Amino acid sequence: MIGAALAVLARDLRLALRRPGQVLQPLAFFAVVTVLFPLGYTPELDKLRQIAPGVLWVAALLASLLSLESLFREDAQDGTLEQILLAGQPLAALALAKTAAHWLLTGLPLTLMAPMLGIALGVPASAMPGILSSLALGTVTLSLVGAVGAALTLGVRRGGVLLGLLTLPLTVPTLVFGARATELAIAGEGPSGALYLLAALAVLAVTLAPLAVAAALRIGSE
Amino acid sequence: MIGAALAVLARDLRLALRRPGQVLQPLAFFAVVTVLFPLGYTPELDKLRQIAPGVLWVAALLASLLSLESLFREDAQDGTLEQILLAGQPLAALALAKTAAHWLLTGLPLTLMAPMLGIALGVPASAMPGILSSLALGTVTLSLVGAVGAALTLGVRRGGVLLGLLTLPLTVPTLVFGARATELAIAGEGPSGALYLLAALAVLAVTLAPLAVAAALRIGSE
Amino acid sequence: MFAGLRFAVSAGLCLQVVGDNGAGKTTLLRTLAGLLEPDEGEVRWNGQRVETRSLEFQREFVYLGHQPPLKDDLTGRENLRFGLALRGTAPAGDAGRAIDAALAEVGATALGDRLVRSLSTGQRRRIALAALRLTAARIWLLDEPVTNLDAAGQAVVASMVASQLDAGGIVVAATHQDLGLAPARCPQLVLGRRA
Amino acid sequence: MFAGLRFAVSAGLCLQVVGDNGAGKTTLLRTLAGLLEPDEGEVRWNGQRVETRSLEFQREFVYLGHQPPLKDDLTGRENLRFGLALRGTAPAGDAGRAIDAALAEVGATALGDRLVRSLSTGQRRRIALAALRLTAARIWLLDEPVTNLDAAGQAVVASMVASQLDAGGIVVAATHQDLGLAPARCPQLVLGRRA
Amino acid sequence: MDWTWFHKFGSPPHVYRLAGTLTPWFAWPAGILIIAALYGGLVLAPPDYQQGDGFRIIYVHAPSAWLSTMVYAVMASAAAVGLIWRMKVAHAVAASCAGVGASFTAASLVTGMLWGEPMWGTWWVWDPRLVAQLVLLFLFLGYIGLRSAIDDLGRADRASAVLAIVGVVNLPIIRYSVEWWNSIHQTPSVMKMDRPSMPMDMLAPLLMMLLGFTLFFVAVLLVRLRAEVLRRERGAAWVKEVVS
Ligand code: HEM
Ligand SMILES: Nc1ncnc2c1ncn2[C@@H]1O[C@H](COP(=O)(O)OP(=O)(O)OP(=O)(O)O)[C@@H](O)[C@H]1O
Ligand SMILES: Nc1ncnc2c1ncn2[C@@H]1O[C@H](COP(=O)(O)OP(=O)(O)OP(=O)(O)O)[C@@H](O)[C@H]1O
Ligand SMILES: [Mg+2]
Ligand SMILES: [Mg+2]
Repeated sequence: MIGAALAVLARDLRLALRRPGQVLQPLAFFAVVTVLFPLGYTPELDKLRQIAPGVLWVAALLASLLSLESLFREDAQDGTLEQILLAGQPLAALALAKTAAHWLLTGLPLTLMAPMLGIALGVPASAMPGILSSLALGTVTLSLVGAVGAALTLGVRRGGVLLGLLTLPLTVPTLVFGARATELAIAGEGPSGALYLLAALAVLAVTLAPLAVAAALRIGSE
Repeated sequence: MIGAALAVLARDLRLALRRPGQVLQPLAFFAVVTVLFPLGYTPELDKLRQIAPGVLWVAALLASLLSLESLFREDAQDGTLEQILLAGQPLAALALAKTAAHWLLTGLPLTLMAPMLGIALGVPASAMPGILSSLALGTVTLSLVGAVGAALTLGVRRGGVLLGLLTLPLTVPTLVFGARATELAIAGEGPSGALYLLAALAVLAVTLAPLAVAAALRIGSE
Repeated sequence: MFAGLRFAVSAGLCLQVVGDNGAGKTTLLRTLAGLLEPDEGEVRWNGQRVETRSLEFQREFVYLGHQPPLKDDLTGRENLRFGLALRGTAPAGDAGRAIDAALAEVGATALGDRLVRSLSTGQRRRIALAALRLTAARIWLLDEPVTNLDAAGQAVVASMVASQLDAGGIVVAATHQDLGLAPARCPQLVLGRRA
Repeated sequence: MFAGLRFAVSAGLCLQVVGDNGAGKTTLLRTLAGLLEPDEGEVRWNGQRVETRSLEFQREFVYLGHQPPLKDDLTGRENLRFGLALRGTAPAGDAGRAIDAALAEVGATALGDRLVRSLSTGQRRRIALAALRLTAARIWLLDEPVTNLDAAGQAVVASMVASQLDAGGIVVAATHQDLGLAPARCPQLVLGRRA
Repeated sequence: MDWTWFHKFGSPPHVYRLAGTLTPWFAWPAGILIIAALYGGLVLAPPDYQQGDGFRIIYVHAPSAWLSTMVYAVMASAAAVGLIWRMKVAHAVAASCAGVGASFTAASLVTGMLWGEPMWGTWWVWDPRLVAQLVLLFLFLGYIGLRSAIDDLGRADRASAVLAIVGVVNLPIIRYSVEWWNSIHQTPSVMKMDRPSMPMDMLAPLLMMLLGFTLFFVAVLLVRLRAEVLRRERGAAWVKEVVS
C-alpha cells in the first residue's frame, strides 16, 4: 500500500517535472493575480497593506483551485484512473498521494513565494514568519478540499458539477482564518490563535478528505 | 458562413443549458470572491466602497478566466474541434461564435449580477449604470483575450494555470480602465472617458482576437 | 516519414491504405485532410495543385478519424443537425427527413434521440457514419471505419462506401480489417514499416 | 440490462463475449470489474460470493478497456514500471528485465523509450498488452483486445491469451473479431440485442 | 528575384557556422566596453551630490531596462518572420531571445529594487514604469512557459510566435493604461526618472555601458542560437560531424 502510494506520488511529480518551467506556473500565476489587485485599486502602499491579507489569500486559493481542476480529470481521460481504482490498493491512500503531489507542486512553492509578494504590498518583514506558516497550513486544506471538489466534478452525469460547486464554500473557513492570521501578523500581534485553527482544519482535512475523495472517485467512474 | 457561426453559437448555448452547473460556476465564483474579500478586510461600508472597483473587477476577470479554460478543450477532446476546423468555413468566424457564446454565458450574467454584489460593498445605486456598462464592455475584451490564451494552451497539461499566466498580463488595460470607470461612477463623476477607452479596447479585440484564435487553433490541432 | 510515396485516386474508386501499426496510415490521412503540414510534397485535385487547408478543398472532403466527433451531451439527432449546419450543406428537402433516412441507413433509428453519452462504442460509430452520409462531400477520408462495429455495422460501411463510389465519389480508408469490397474497386496502398 | 444471464468460467478457460453493438458486452465486463454496480446478481469466485469491489478480488483480475490506460507524457517503459509499482506485484527477479521481456513479447521493444504521446493507436495498444502481461492477475477482462492491431499484433494477443490459459488463468474477452483460438478453449457467450 | 541567399541564410548548418564566426566579433568589444564603462562609472565618475555612490547602480540598471524592451522587439520580429515565411531559424532566434530578455528584465527589476531601498525607503512602489516592466517580465515568462509546455517543436514555435505578436500589440496599450491609472492617484513622485541633465563624466560611461550591453546581448544570442540549432537538428548528419 505504501509502495503504491509512493508510486502514485512519484509518477505525478515526474509528470510535472517532465516539462521544465511547468512547476513555476502556479507561482507566476500567484504573482500575476497579486499584482492585479493594486492595478484595480491604488498604488499607495499604506492602503495596500490593509488589503494584503485578502489579496494574498484569494490569490493562493485561486492558484490552488485552478491547478486542482485537472487533478483527476487527466487520469480519468487517459484511463489511468480506472487502473488506479482497480489496483487492489486502498483508494484513500492513493488519493492522498495524489493530493500530496499537488501540494508539493503548488501549495509549497506558493507559500515560499508569498514573502516577495508581501513586500510588494507593503507588508513588513516581521510579518513573514506568520504569513509563511499560515499559508503552509492553509494550502494543505485547500488542496484537500479542492481534491474533493475535483473528484466530485468527474461524475458529471450525477450532478457532480453542482456538488463540486459546494466545495468552494468549504474553503471559506480556511480563507477567513488564514486572512485573519496574516492580518494579525502584519499588525505585529501574535497570530498563533488563528494558526491553531488553521492547523486543526488541516488535520481534519487530512483525515476526512481522502475518504471523501475515494468515495467520489468511485461514483464518478461509473 | 453566418449559418455555420450561428450553428456553433447555438450548439454551445444548448450544451451549456444541458449542464446548468457549469453555467453557474463562474457566477458562484464571482459572488464568493466578492463576498469573501470583505471578510478578510473590514465590515465598514465606507472602506469597502473604496475597494469595491478593484474587488469587482478582479473577481470578474478571474471568473471569466476560470471558465475560459474549457472553451476549446472539450471540443478538442471529443473530436468536434477537428470537425469545425475542417468545415470549409472561415475559422475566425467560428472562433468568434464560440467566444460570443462564452460571453453570453459568463460575461453577461456576471454583468447583470454585479449590481447585487455592488450593494453589498456599499456602492450607491446611482453608480449602477456606469458599473453595468463598464462590465459589459470589459467582459467582451476579457472573453476575447482569454480565448486567444485558451487556443494557445490547447492540449497542454495543467493548461489552466498557464492560461492565467499568458492571459492576465494582457488584460491589464481592461482591468485598469474598468476599475477606473467603476471608481468614477461610484464617486458620482462621469465615467464616459474610461468607457470610451474600454469600448476602443473591445473593438480592437473583436477585430484582432478571432484571427489570433484561428491561427492558434490550427497550430494546436497538429 | 514517407519518402517517394505517390498515388492517384480517381472518381468512383476507393483506396485502401494498409500497413502495420505505426506504418503511417493515420499520418497520411491527416496530412491529406490538412490537419498536419507535410514537410514536402503536394496534393493535386483535378490536376491542379491544391492547398489542403483552403476552404474550397475542405468542402470537397470529409475526414472521420479514430474517434467519432460527437458531443456527449447532445443527442445523436442534434449532433447530426449541427454537422449539417456547420458545413452549410442543406440536404435536398427537409433536414429532419434526411437525418431520419441517414439514421435508418446505419441502423440507428432507435438511438437518434438518446444522448450520445449513453451509447456504446459501436453505437457512437454508427451515428458518426450517419453524419458522414449526410455531408455532400465527394471525398471520404476514413481512419479504421469498421472498428468496434458488429457484423451488421460492417456491412453498413461496405454498402455506404459502395454507394458513395457509385455516385462518383472517392474513398480513402485506412484499415486493418477488410472492407468487404471487390478488390478491383478498392486497390490497396501498402505502407512499409519503418523500424 | 441483462436478465437471467448466468455463466461460469473455470481455470484454464476463456470466455468470448459476443453480441451486436450495444448488446452489453462492455457493461458486463465493467460490472465484473466492479466499475459498475449491478442492480441484481452476484459474482462467485471459487464458489464463494465475492464483493467485486473488495481489494482482494481486485488483485485477482486486471481489466483492459476500450482505451489503453497509459500516460501520454511518460515513456512506455515508465508506464509499465508504474503499473508494476501500483499493483505492488514485484516480478520475479529484476523489474527492468521483466519489462524488457514483456515489451519483446508484444513486439514493442523499439517503442519502450518513446513518449506514449508519439505512438500510433496500435502501438499504444501494444504497450497496454505488455502491461497486462506484467500483472500477476489470474483473470483477464479484455474489451476488444484486437482493435487497431495489425496481423502480427492480433497473433500476439492470441498467443498471450493461450499462454495465460495454459498457466491456469481465466480470460473473458468481449470482441467482434475472432481471437484465433480453438473454439473448445474459448466458448462464446452471446448477448442478445435489446432494441 | 533570386531568393537563394534567403534560403541559404535559413539553412541550419550555415547559420551555425555563421553564428560561430560572428560571436567573437561581438563578444570582445562587448567585454572591453563593459569593463571600460565600469571603470569610468565606478572610479572616474564623481559621486552624485545627492545620492553619493548609490547612484552608480544606474550603470547596470538603466542598460538592462533599455535592453529588455529591445530584446522583446527582436524576439517578436523573429517570431513574426518565422510564422510568415516558415523559417525555422527565425523561430530558433526567437526562442533564444526569450531567456536573455527575461534575464535583462529581471536584472532591471532587481537592481531597481536594490536601488529603491536606500532611495525611497521601500523595495517597491507602484509606479507605472515599474508595473509595465513587471508585466513585461510576465510576458517573457508566459512565452517561456508556453514553449516548455508543448513537446512538438513545430507547434511550440508557432504557438509561441502567436503569443509574442499578440504581446507586441498589447505592450504599448499596457504602458499607456498604467500611466493613466497612476496619474490619477497623485502619488508623491519620489522617483524622478526623467533624464536629469547629467554631467558628461557620468553620462559617457552610461552610453558605453548601453552599447556594451547591446553587443553582449548579440553575442549571447549567437551562442544560444548555436546551441538551439544543434538541439533542433540533433540527428542530422551535419550535427554528428560537428559534434564528433
Ligand atoms: C524595481 C524598481 C525599478 C524598476 C522596475 C525600474 C525600471 C526602469 C525602466 C523600465 C527604465 C527604462 C526607462 C525607459 O525605457 O525609458 C529605467 C530607467 C532608469 N531608472 Fe529605473 N526602475 C526601478 C527603480 C529605480 C530607482 C530606485 C531609481 C533611482 C532613483 C531608478 C532610476 C532610473 C534611471 C536614472 C533610469 C535611466 C533614465 C531614464 O531612462 O529615464 N530606477 N528604470
Ligand atoms: N505526434 C507524434 N509525434 C511523433 N511521432 C509520431 C506522432 N504520431 C505518430 N507518430 C509516429 O509516426 C508513425 C506513424 O504513425 P501513425 O499513427 O500514422 O500510424 P498508423 O499506420 O495509423 O498506425 P496504427 O495502425 O497503429 O493506427 C509511428 O511510428 C508513430 O510512432
Ligand atoms: N452510460 C450509459 N447510460 C445509459 N445507457 C448506457 C450507458 N452506457 C451504455 N449504455 C447502453 O447499454 C447498452 C450496452 O452498452 P455496452 O457499451 O455494454 O455495449 P457493447 O456490447 O459493449 O457494445 P459495443 O460493441 O458497441 O462496444 C447499450 O444499449 C448502451 O446504449
Ligand atoms: Mg492509425
Ligand atoms: Mg463495448
